[in-house]
Formats: sequence, structure tokens, C-alpha cells
Amino acid sequence: METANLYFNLVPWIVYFPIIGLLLNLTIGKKLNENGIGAIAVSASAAAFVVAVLQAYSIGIHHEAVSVKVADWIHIGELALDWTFRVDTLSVTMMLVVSGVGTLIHIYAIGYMKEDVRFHHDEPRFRRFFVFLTLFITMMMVLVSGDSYMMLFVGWEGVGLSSFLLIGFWYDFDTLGRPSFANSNAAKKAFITNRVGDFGFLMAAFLMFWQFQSTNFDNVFAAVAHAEPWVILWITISLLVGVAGKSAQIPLYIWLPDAMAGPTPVSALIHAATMVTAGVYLVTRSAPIFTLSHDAQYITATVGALTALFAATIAVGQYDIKKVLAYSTISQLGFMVAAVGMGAFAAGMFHLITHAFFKALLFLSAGSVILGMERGHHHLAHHGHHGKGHEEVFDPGDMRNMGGLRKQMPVTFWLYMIGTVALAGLFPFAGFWSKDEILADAFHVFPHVYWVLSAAAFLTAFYMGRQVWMVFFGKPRHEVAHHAEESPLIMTAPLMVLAFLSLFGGALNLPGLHTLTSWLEHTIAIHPGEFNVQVALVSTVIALVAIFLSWLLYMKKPLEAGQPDPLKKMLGFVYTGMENKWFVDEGYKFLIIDRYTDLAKFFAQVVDWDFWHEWFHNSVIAAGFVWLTKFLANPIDLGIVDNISRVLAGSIQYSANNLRKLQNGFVRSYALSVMLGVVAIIGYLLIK
Amino acid sequence: MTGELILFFVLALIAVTTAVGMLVSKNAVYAALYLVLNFATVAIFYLMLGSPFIALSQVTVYGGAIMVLFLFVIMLLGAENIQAEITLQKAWPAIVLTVALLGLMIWMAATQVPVVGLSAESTLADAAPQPLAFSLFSTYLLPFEITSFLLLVAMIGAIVLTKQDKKGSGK
Amino acid sequence: MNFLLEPLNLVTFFPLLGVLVLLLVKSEAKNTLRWVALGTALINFGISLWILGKFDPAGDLQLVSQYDWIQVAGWNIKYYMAIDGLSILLVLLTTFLTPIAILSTWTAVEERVKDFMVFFLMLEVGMLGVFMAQDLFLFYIFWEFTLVPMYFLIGIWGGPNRLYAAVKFFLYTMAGSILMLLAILWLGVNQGTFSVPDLVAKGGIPADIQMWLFVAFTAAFAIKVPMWPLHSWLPDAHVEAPTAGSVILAGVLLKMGTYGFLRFNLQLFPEAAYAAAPTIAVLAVIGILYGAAVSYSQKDVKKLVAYSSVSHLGFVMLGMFALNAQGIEGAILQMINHGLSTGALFLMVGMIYEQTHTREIAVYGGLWKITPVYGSLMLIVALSSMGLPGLNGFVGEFTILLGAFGSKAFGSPIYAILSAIGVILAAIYILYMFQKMFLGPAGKIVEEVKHHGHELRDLNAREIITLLPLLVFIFWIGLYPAPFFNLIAPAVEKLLIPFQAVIGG
Amino acid sequence: MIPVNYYLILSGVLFSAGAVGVLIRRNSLVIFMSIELMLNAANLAFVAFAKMHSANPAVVHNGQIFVFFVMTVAAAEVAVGLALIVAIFRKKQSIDVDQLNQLKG
Repeated sequence: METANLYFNLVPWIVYFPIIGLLLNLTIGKKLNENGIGAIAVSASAAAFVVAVLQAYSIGIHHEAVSVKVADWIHIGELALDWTFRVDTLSVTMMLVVSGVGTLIHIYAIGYMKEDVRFHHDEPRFRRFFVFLTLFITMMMVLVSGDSYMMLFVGWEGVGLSSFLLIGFWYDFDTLGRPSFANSNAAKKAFITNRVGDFGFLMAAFLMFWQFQSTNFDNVFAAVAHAEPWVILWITISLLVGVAGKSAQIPLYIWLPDAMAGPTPVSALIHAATMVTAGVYLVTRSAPIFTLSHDAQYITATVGALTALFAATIAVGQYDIKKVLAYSTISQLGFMVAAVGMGAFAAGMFHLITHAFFKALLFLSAGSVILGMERGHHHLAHHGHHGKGHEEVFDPGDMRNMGGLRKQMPVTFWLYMIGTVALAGLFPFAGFWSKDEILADAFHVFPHVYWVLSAAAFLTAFYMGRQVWMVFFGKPRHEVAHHAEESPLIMTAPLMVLAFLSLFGGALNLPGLHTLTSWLEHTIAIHPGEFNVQVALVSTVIALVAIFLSWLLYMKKPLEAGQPDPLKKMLGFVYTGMENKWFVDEGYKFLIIDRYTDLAKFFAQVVDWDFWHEWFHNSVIAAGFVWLTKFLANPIDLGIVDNISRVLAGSIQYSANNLRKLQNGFVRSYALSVMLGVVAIIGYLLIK
Repeated sequence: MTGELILFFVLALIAVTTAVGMLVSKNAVYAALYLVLNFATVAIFYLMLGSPFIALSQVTVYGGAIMVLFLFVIMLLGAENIQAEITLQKAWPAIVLTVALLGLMIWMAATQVPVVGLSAESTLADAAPQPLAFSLFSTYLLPFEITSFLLLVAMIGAIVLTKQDKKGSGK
Repeated sequence: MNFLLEPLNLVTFFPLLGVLVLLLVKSEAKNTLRWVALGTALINFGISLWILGKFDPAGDLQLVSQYDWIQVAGWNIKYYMAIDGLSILLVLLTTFLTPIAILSTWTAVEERVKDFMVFFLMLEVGMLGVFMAQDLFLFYIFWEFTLVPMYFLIGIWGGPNRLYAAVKFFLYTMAGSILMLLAILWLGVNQGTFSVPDLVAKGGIPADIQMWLFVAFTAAFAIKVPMWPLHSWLPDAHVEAPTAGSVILAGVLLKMGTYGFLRFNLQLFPEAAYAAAPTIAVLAVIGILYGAAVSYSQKDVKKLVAYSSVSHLGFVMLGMFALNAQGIEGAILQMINHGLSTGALFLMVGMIYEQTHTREIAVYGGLWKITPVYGSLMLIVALSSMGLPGLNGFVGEFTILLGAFGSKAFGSPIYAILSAIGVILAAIYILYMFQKMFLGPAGKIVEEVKHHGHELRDLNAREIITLLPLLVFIFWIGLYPAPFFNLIAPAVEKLLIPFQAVIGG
Repeated sequence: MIPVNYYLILSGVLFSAGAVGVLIRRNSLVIFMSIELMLNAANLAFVAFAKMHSANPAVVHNGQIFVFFVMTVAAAEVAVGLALIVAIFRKKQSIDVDQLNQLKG
């Protein structure tokens, strides 16, 4: 079909618009007020969304993938990397999610950051936040719209950078607003962990290039059919390392919980809805490679499933409202990776989309809760309600301080409930449909994955129930919770949109209709999953049981202030493990980080400095040279050479004494000597 | 003997006489004046050799500038009557050597150089200042410019050397 | 006069004119001296751009300036300057960094400004000569000539331990050069010419002798690069050198070593280079990992940057001896990148040092908040140094690793895989530096500076202007390196021809 | 027609006279004048040779130009030399060269 009348040539603007917004804020933002800065950022993101919609319209007509080349990038010999955008149903789906959710979160962030910068007493930093956030949109767009693995990689690292910048946004504080390196540590951890993943990505790219002479999607997928199995296995494993880094899978998930140090809109956008799903996108994109290797699929699905369960267990033991959501995100990402790993690409993408809706909703609502608590805290400080222990640092995100907030923050409460139910996967919310599709596929392909995921689903419903009971029900466990205040409309309005999507997002891929599946089928070969009533029923029952259990534990007899978690008594040391994230961070620190630091110190101090620089240089080279010169000076020079020279010197001195008389200082006698020379020379020339 | 030759010998005699006069005169002023005369004679030789430009330069530069400078300095220093004892006992090596040199030079001039007659008439090609100036400003441009630089340096040097040291005189 | 008007001679010796003018200016007129030096360097940059305009990437050695020079006793030494794709970028880098370095000394150097500028311009002459000389003897003279100004720059304007560092720098480089001189003499006497193109055309050096010559040249270049384990002079020289000296040292002088490998070791001794490739690769990989690890543990920020050079230059060596187009072109580009990024890092370290007089990382902290412009620019430069895609460092490192991964000369991707770990380690030490200095709460230096009656100020206009050109290139090379690759690609292809015979396709 | 040799011999005699002056006189001014005489003698030889070769257009002016340069150099030399003498006289109140022997070895 003709592409001339369609809007494909506009696709670069999906990146240009955010860049323009970013540059505007960077240059003239200083002169604007907060609303102006926010407006620029929101317009940039919204403009990208409009472009994405145009692309969706175009690809809806054209169906075939379209590449739009902008410029050369690196061309050496066979290596030909370009800045080329690719429009197909998969990339357009991602564009829509990223720019759509991104725009909503931009709007929310205007309200959120206005208050956040005031709590931190640093209002100029407002502008910086939107520069970073728009930078993220830019990079994410590059990631999803690239036509080759290398352009994808540019976005891949770029979102890592924006994530670093935004996690460390309050780089001079810790999460509680005390001066500290804690936030910047979290940022650094995220970046470095991602780099480990990028290492895998790079290896995959190198293998592709040397095996297939290209990293373009089309070329690679065309060539991969003839590739040897070991090549495919290594490529997929390497890619999986990258996925583990970006999408927070075992063993590289550790950065994501710490990433909650960033402001809440960041957690929602980057660390829940979009960036972390890049790994899922990557596997889906590489579907032609993954489907060729059963081993790769098995490994990927297993990693995903294990991550889902493992993170869910930790989520149960957390007290910080955002930490619970963070581990929940890891767990849900595990669901997606498991799905795409076992070849259920449509299901994975479906869950990616619905998860973007409801997890963004949950995070933003959690942000609203935290700000509500902050406001309460502020209110107390201002009105001199010096409660007991008020001087000590107050953690507005600690669920143990909350309770009964549904009265203070009714809008947020209802929005949060929608998100919770969607995440728990109850009919007919979006989460139900997508999670169910994954479970149904797993049931057929990898049964062990199905069982693990079901367990994870059970825990999901449980910890979400626990959270809701603790936060919104019961009685306030801290004075601050009494004074919590509802958030303004600019924050709640985007939440309502997201709540709507969480409610009805399931309509995207209803069983029987398979809208999303057939849409994606234009890009990747997938078969629509069967709706399995048995699986759906089981999972619903599991979720309900879990919620009931949590009701028993946390609602029937609400938690009192200072009371330990009831699970602690029941589970004992297991719960201690959950509380402490199974000591994985400590393990990494002990096994890897400390060892590397020691090694570096050893190399730097002992090997390089003491041994090589000081000892070898000074004691061996320099001292050896000195010894040699002394040896030459004393026995050789004084003993032998000197005697020779003494004789020489004596004779020279003798003749010099005589010759000295010639040097009498009288100009005329010098002139006479010159004359003598002249006569001699001329005489010689003539006689010769 | 042509008139030309007679002129040559007369002038040569004057030149040698003035040279020796300069050599032996006790008064430096006289020495300088002898030398002026000598230079003038040489200038006439230049004319005879068809080099009017050089002859005029000789008169202006040597006669006009250099010798005036000499007289200036002599009078400035009041050095006209400095005794110039010439003791032949001490001077004999110098005289012997010079005579030897003179002998060598005359022998060279007589035997090593072809006998070519030089007429006092000059052709336009070698006499007119114009072609001389042309080659001075084309072929020899760089040395010419360097000479100007040399003169400049000499001037600065002379000024620096004769400048009164204020600190020294203040003592 | 014609001699000096030939483009390459003009660009090489033009700074001497500046030196002459400087000599006529009074020593007290510091600003005049600075402007004269800056003007000279800028004009020279202009001249090099003019040369770039005349340069034809597809051509061989060009803009040749060739004269018989020393032709006695059968020695055939020529004055032979020419330029090709291997050297054009380095020439430009030199003329580009020199004015920037001079600009950075505006307030940093207050003593003996005249001498400083004179040495600096003379250093430029030497460096340009090194990159353009096509006669081994001439090359050697320029090579040694650069030592003298640098020796004085470190020795007079350096830190407290400057004499030790200067002497060490001088002796180390000298020691290596002597072996090279022997090899040069052997070549000149036995092959009957000192001119590199003639030697390449003639070829025919037996493999075992090639190996000896290769080792002799390597001794000189490896110390200069510096390759592990010959890097011991580098931290001393860098830490003690004044900022501008560090910039030029890291930016250009180290490249003389890698350039030497490229021009002489690869061109003159292809068989030996092929045979030695795995050995060099091992040293390069050790250098990459070791340099990164040692950087991470430094307490002095300048030392950290200095050791990072060991790591970065390891990449360059790895790419070069991969002996394929990707590796070598990446290596050449990485030389430029390193000059830009590390040059910028040294500049920025110097800028803060000028205010605080300390380089200890631990006393800093939270600078991004106090000096936002400085912090943001530092972030960009740091990211470029650790190879973030979209910035220049990535383009170089990626192509190098790609080349090394599939290198037939190495015969195994293991070197590339290990080096890629170096990319992770680079992130660790760079982010460590950035975090400890720029993030977190304000460090105690802020109070200390206040104690002395100052405030830490952000970059002033001159400092921003100093850095801006570097940043432009950091982005340009990162986003659109095609013009740069186009300049070097034909020369590299030609360079690789003999290896295709050795490797077999 | 005067043979070139005559000029050369005259030049030699003048040169020798100058040389003797340099060697036997103690008055530095007179020594200086003698040097000028020697230069003049040489100039005379140059001009004579120039005339001798005036048929050859390639070298026709070389002798005269040489003389020209000698004159300028002589002028410079006199300027500096006399300045030196003045400076020395100021210091030593003498222009006797035999009193100037600080450089004695």
C-alpha cells in the first residue's frame, strides 16, 4: 500500500518534540514560573503522543513495518549503523503507552513537584526535574522506535541515565530529607547495575554483527534462521542479561527498590510504567530469535517466574508504601518476562500495558498519600502541635504511621482501591484479563512456571490487601495521619484517567476478540492465547482467598501504633527474611562490592603505588642507576680512567702554562697573530 | 705613457703618501685629514674605473660621514696630541710580516691575474647607477634589507654604549 | 620564503612567530602576553582548518613538503612533511586543544607568564611536527623536542613535587626513545632511506629482525601511551603538571605514542604486528581493567583522571591491534575522544582547584547545588568519558570493542569480553567521582573556602567559553561521527592491505 | 688603458700600510682609521675586478654592489667602534690600546 498519504515521515518528531521541550526548559526555563515550565514539558510530551497517535493511525492502514532514516551514524566497513526510526505495530504500541502515560504523569508532576521542592526548600530545582523527565521521554522514544539493536541501545542507556538523574534528584538528601549520600547511592547503584546488564546487551550486539553483519532488526531476523544453535543461545542469554538489568529480574533486580528514592512521579513513570518494561519490549522485539531456542525460552520464563515469586515474598514484609509497590513492580515484571519468555508475546505486551495503567495509578496515588502525610506534618509543625517525638525524623511513607486515611483523602482512597483491585487481578479489571492470559499460556507451555506464577499471584493479592488495610482503614497510628490533607485537582485528575484505563484497559485484548494480538501479529508471529475458564476461576479464587487472609490479619483487628506485624509471630524467621529482602543486598555488598573495593584498593595502594611506583621505581631503577654511577665513578673512574687523565692533564697543564703567555690581553699582539695566520695561509695557497 | 697612465701614477703616489702620512703623524687630527685625502684619491680611482655611483658614495659616506665622525670623537675626547711612540725594536715583527704579505700580494697581482687593460671610458651598462640600483633592489634585495637592519642595530648599539650611566654618575 | 608558505610547514612553525612576538613583549604585560599566545594558537587553528579544506580524504600522503636535508656518508635523511587520514585528526586536535589550554591558564598561571607561553607554543611546534613528519629522523627530532618544553612546564609551574615528576617524565620517555633511535638508525642504514613511505614500499625486512625493530619502537611508544605496566610516570606527571600541561599531556602527548604504533609499528612491521597482536591485547586488557580498578581507589581526583587514561588508552591499543577496520578506526576516533573528554576533565578539575587548592575527593560534596553550571558540564563530560551512547566516548569504545570481538588477529573474542567489563568499571569510578564531589550534602571544603572569605563561585564566562568547544565536539562525534570517519576511512583501508595478506582475508 | 694588475698592486700597498698601522700604533683611533684604510684598499680591488669583468652581464655589478655593502658595514662598524672608544675613554681616561688588557689569560 502507498505510504505517501500517511504520516510515517513524521515519526522522528516523536523524539524531536521532547528534545525541543527539553531545550526550551533548559534555556528559557529560568525566566518562566513553575506553571510555564510544566506547560512546556507537558506540551512536549503531549505532542509526542499526538505523533504516536498519527503513527498508530498510519500503521493501522498500512500494517507493514516502515523505516524512516534520518542520518548516518557509524559506518565502518560492513558496520552500518543509522539513525533510523521504525514504525510497526509493536513500536507504535510502546510509543502510545510511553507518551500517553508520560503525559499524564507530567501533568501530575507539576502539582507534585511544586510541593516537593517546597518541602525540600529548593524551588529552583523544579525546572531541573522537568528537564530530566523530558529527557527520559526522549530516550524512551529512541528506545522503542529504533530500527536496530544499536539504536535501541542508545535509548536503553539513555533511559538508564535519566533514571540515574531522577533517582538522584534529591541527591543531597536521603528519602527522609536528611542531608546524606543515600539518594545518590541509590542512583549510582541503578546506573551501575544497569551497566552490568548493558554488558550483556553489547555482547549480543557484537555476536549479531559478526555472525549476521548487521544489527538491524530485519537483517538479523532474516539471518537468524540459518544461524547455528550456539549462536542463538548465546545471543539470547546475553540479551537476557540486559533484560535482567533493565527490567529488574533476578539477579540484577536490586536497584529497583532503591530507585524509589526518586520523586514519586519518577517511580510511577520510569520504575513502574515504562522504562523497566523495556526488557519485556526487547524480548518481544527479539521474538524471532527467542522462539528459535527452546532452552532460551525455558531459561527466560523460569527467571521471570522466579523473580515474580521472590519479589512478591519481599513485598509482603515491607512497611514503606512505595517499597511495597516497588517489589510488586519487580514481581509483575517477572510475570511479563515469564510470558514473553514462553512465547506468549501478546500476553506479555498486554500485561505490560495494563500494568502501566494500574501501577502508575498506584504509585501516583501513593505519592498523593505521601504528600498528604507531608502536609499533615507541615501543618503540625506550623501550628505548634508538638506531639511526642515530633523532633525526630518523620517518615511520611511508612505505613505504620498511617491508618484511616480514607476519611482524610477520599479521592485518593477510591483511586487507590481501583488500582489495587486491578493489580490483584479481580474480574473485570484490566489486571484480571492480562494476568489471566499469561497464566493460561503458562499452563500449556511450562507448567512449573504456571505454579510459581500462581503462588506469586496469591502473594500479590495478599500484600495489596495488607497495604490497603494498613493505609486507609483502621485508626490513625500517628498524629500526622489525623491532619493529612487531600491533594489538588492537578494531581488527582490524571489519576482519574489512569483509573478509568485500569478499569477498562482489559478491553484491549478480550478473549475471543484478541484486538491486541491481531494488532501485534503484523509485526511478530504469535498465536492468540486460549481463554481458560479453569485457570481464570482458580486465579480468582486464589486472589479472593489472599484478600480474605489479609483482612483477617490486618483489618479484623487493626494494627495499633508500635505493634509488630502479626505475620511476624506466625512466620518467625521467614518473615525476618522477607522484611530484610532476604539479605540479598548485604550478600552482594559482601561478595562483590566490598571485594571489588578491596581489590581496587589493593591494586592502587599496594601493587601500583607501594610496589610498582615506589619500590620498583625508586629502589630498583633509581637506586640501581645510582649504584651503577657510583660503581663507574669510584673503582672504574678514579682507579683507571683517572690515572690516564692525570697524565694527560699534567702534560696539558705544562703546555698551557707556556701557551698562556700568548694570551697577554694586548689587542695588537692578537692582531699580529691574525696577520701571521693570514700570511701563512696565503703563502700556502700560493706555493701549493 | 698615455695621459691615463700618468694620472694613475700621480694619484697612486698621492694615495700611498697620504696613507703613510696617516700612519706616522703624531697628531690624530692630521692622521684623519690625511685619510680624508686618501679617500678622495680612491674616489677618483673609482671614477676612472667607471663607477661613478661608488665614487660618490665614497665621498659622502667615507669623506662626509665617517671621517667627520672620527674628527668629532677626536675632538670630543681631546685626544689629538696623544703620543704615538713607534719603537722599531718592538715593531719589527709587524713590519716583517706586513712586508711579507705585501710581497705575496704583489706576486699574486703580477702573476695570478691576467693582464687586462681597463679604460677610463665606461659603457653605459656598467657605469650608470640605474642598472646597479635595479640589481640592488631585485637580486640583492634581501641582503639590502638586512643591511638596513644592521644599520639600525648599530645605531641602537651606539646609543646604548654611549649613554651615560645615571647611577654611576650619581655616586 | 616558499618553504614557510607550504601549508604543513606554515602550521608547524607558525607558533614560532608567536614566540618571537612574545619575546618582544614586556614580561610585566601579562595580559598582552596571554592574548598574543592565544591569538597565535587561534590563528594556527585557522591554518589547520585551511589545511583540512585542502585535504582530500581519498588521497594518499598529501600536501607534501620534501627537501633533502642530511645527505652525508650514504645517509639519506630528508625533511619530509606530509599528512594523511591517519594524522589529520590528530593535527586538528593539537591545534584545537592548544588555544583551549592557553585560555585555561588565564588566571591559573601568574608567574613567569612569558616563559610559560613561549614553552607552550614551542610544545605545539613539536607536537605538530611529530604528527606530520614522514621521515624517521625528522620524526625522532620532533619527538624528542616535545620533551623539553613539557619538562619545563612541569618543572617550573608544577605542584610541590614537580621536579621529581619532571625528571621522571623526561627520563622515562628518553629511555624508551633511545631504543627507538637505534631501530631508526638500523632501518636508515640498512634500507638506505629514512622516509617512511619509501620504507613501506620497500618492505622486505626479515620476520625475526622485524620483531626486534617492533620491540624497539614499542619501547618508546608504549611508555608514551602509556601501556601497562609502563605507566608509572603518568600519575606523577599529571598530578604535578599545571592544568594546561595536563590537558596537553593527556590530550596530545599520549596520542603521540598511539599514533607512533599506528604509523610505524603497523605500517613498517606488519608481520611482527600481527604476531604481537595477542600479546599487546593482553597488556591492553590488563591496562583497561587495572586502570579502572586503580582509578576507583584514588583519593586525589586528578590522579583518578590520570589512571583513567591508562584504562582509556588500553582501549585504543586494543582497537588498533584488532587489525580490522572497525578496531583501527575506532582507535583513531578514541584518541580524539580521549583528548576531548579527558582534556575537559582536567580543565574542570583545574577550575575547581583554582578556587579550593585541594584535589582531595573527600572534602568535596554537593557541588552540583552550589555550582549548577559546573556540575552539569562535568556530568556531560563524565558521561562522555564513561561511554554513554549519544556522546563521543561510546562511538569510539563501541567500535573498538566490536572490532576486537571479531578480530582475526586476536583469534578470540575473550579480549573484547574482558574489556567490556572495563566499561562497567568505568561507570563505577566515574560515578564514584561524580557522586562524591557533586552529589550528596555540601562537603567541608565549602565551609573552608568561606573561612578564607570567599564563596565557591560557578564557572565564569571565560571558563564556559573554554569548555564549550569541547562540549560541541563531544555531542557532534557522539551523534554524527560520519565526517570524522570519512576522513580516516580510506587511510585505514590502505593501512590494512598488508594485513589482509597476512591474515588471509 | 691601465692594466688591472696596477690597481691590484696599489690596493696591496694601501692594505699593507693599513695593516702596519693596526700593528704598530697604540692610539686606538688611529688603529681604527687604519682599518678603514684596509677596507678601502679591498674596495679598490673589488671595483677593479668589476671593471675587468664588465663585459659579462651576469656579474657586471657584483663588485660594485659588494663595495656598497662593505661601505654600509663599515659605517655601522665605525658607529659602534667609536661608541666603544668613547665608552672606554670615559672609564679609563685613555685610548691607548696597550692599557686594555683585562682579558689577559
